[in-house]
Amino acid sequence: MKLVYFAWLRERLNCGEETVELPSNVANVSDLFTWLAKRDELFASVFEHADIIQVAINQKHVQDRSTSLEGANEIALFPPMTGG
Amino acid sequence: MKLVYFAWLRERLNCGEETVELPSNVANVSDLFTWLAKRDELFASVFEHADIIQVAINQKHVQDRSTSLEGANEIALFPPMTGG
Amino acid sequence: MTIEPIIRVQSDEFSVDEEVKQLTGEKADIGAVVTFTGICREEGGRLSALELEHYPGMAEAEMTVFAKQAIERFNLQGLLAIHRYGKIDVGKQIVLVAAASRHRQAAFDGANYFMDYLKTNAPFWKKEHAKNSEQSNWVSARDADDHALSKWSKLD
Amino acid sequence: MTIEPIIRVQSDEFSVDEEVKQLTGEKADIGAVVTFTGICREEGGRLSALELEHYPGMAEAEMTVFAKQAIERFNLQGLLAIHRYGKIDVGKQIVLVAAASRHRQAAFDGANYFMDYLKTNAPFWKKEHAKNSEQSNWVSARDADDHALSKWSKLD
Repeated sequence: MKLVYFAWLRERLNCGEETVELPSNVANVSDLFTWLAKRDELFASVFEHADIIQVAINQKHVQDRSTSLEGANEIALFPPMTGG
Repeated sequence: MKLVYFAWLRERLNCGEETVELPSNVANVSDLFTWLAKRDELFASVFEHADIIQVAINQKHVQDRSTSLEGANEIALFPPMTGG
Repeated sequence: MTIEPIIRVQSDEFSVDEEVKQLTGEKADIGAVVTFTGICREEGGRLSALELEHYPGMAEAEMTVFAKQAIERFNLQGLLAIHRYGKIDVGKQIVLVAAASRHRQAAFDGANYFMDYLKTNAPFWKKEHAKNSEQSNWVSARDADDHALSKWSKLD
Repeated sequence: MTIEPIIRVQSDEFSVDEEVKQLTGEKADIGAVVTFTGICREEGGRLSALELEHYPGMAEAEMTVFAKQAIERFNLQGLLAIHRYGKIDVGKQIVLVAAASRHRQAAFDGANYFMDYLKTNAPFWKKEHAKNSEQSNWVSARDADDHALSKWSKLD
């Protein structure tokens, strides 16, 4: 599973992308946030802002935190978009 | 007094501008229309459409037909505008 | 500082890039530029060209007065309008309106408002030239255009 | 005939004239082209540049999906959008949206709608670089932009 990070998440985590092996009990987006927040202090400090962090699975926006990760190859995590 | 005509008025009257001596009883825009309509058959046929013909006095739009012609040097007569 | 509009009535074609450069100049607090370009349509193959007649002097003066109002109303950083006259072939530009502002909505509104004005209140008249014939006829004013302008007064 | 949008994400600058030429091509039934250009503001002398980050692949794909919706919704004859990434100095162009249609209101609405979308839903992020210092910070999303997009759903 590829995780990609953008903007201040990328900078704070000092990581643009990484490959992770998710435990079998990480089934949906909400589980992923819980798992990430527990990885270490740095991840904990970033994912305490989970409520404003947005998610795309296979390059498609996902609003619902109960969305399953089944079939996900690439999950992106980023702050609210500020383009245009 | 200079009278100027635009668009189909200019073409129908075959006249872009002319200088006229208005009789003293032509005091406002409405009087002018009446006077023009009586000049000859051609003018009569054009000014029977008086209700859609628009007027500018000294290059300023005039909506009110009771507007006085005092101080008018140039009066323009034209159909509704279709620019843009 | 009062911002002066740039208004021109000309027979020549124009470049949007060049005009926008004129409009924005060295101003470093413009965040948005909206341009409207009106183009001669073939109307399903019916037309070869439009011919634009205008009232010289009055056209420029009226456009300038209205442009100043638009700058004030929408707090624009700049407003430019060019209206062409003479014969304009299908596919060629007729009119350009460009509005500059800090944030995007003002530029959209300023350009839209000025176009609604031009359609109904600037002394220009359009004549259509038919394709494959000598026929030509004056375009009538559209009620839709008067209606378009009246929508802005609801917001006053 | 389905009209395909033209979408690009690039670091290079662009010419509005060239892009509009691309958009209108040889189509002879376009009567209106509206362009929106977003420019890097100095914010009262506070900024030297913006830096734009994007999600490659997703940015283009999402913009294309939304552009197709806009074409359908406003019955556009064409829609083009270019979004730049990388460092963009004060006064330089960030984004271009150009909409073409038969009549003017559709082109205004199409460009406006697509801009509201870009501000809130396209995967781009802006970082401000301060003038006369090494400081930089990520721009927060504006509630005003979310609100701007929601106005369109009222019209559905």
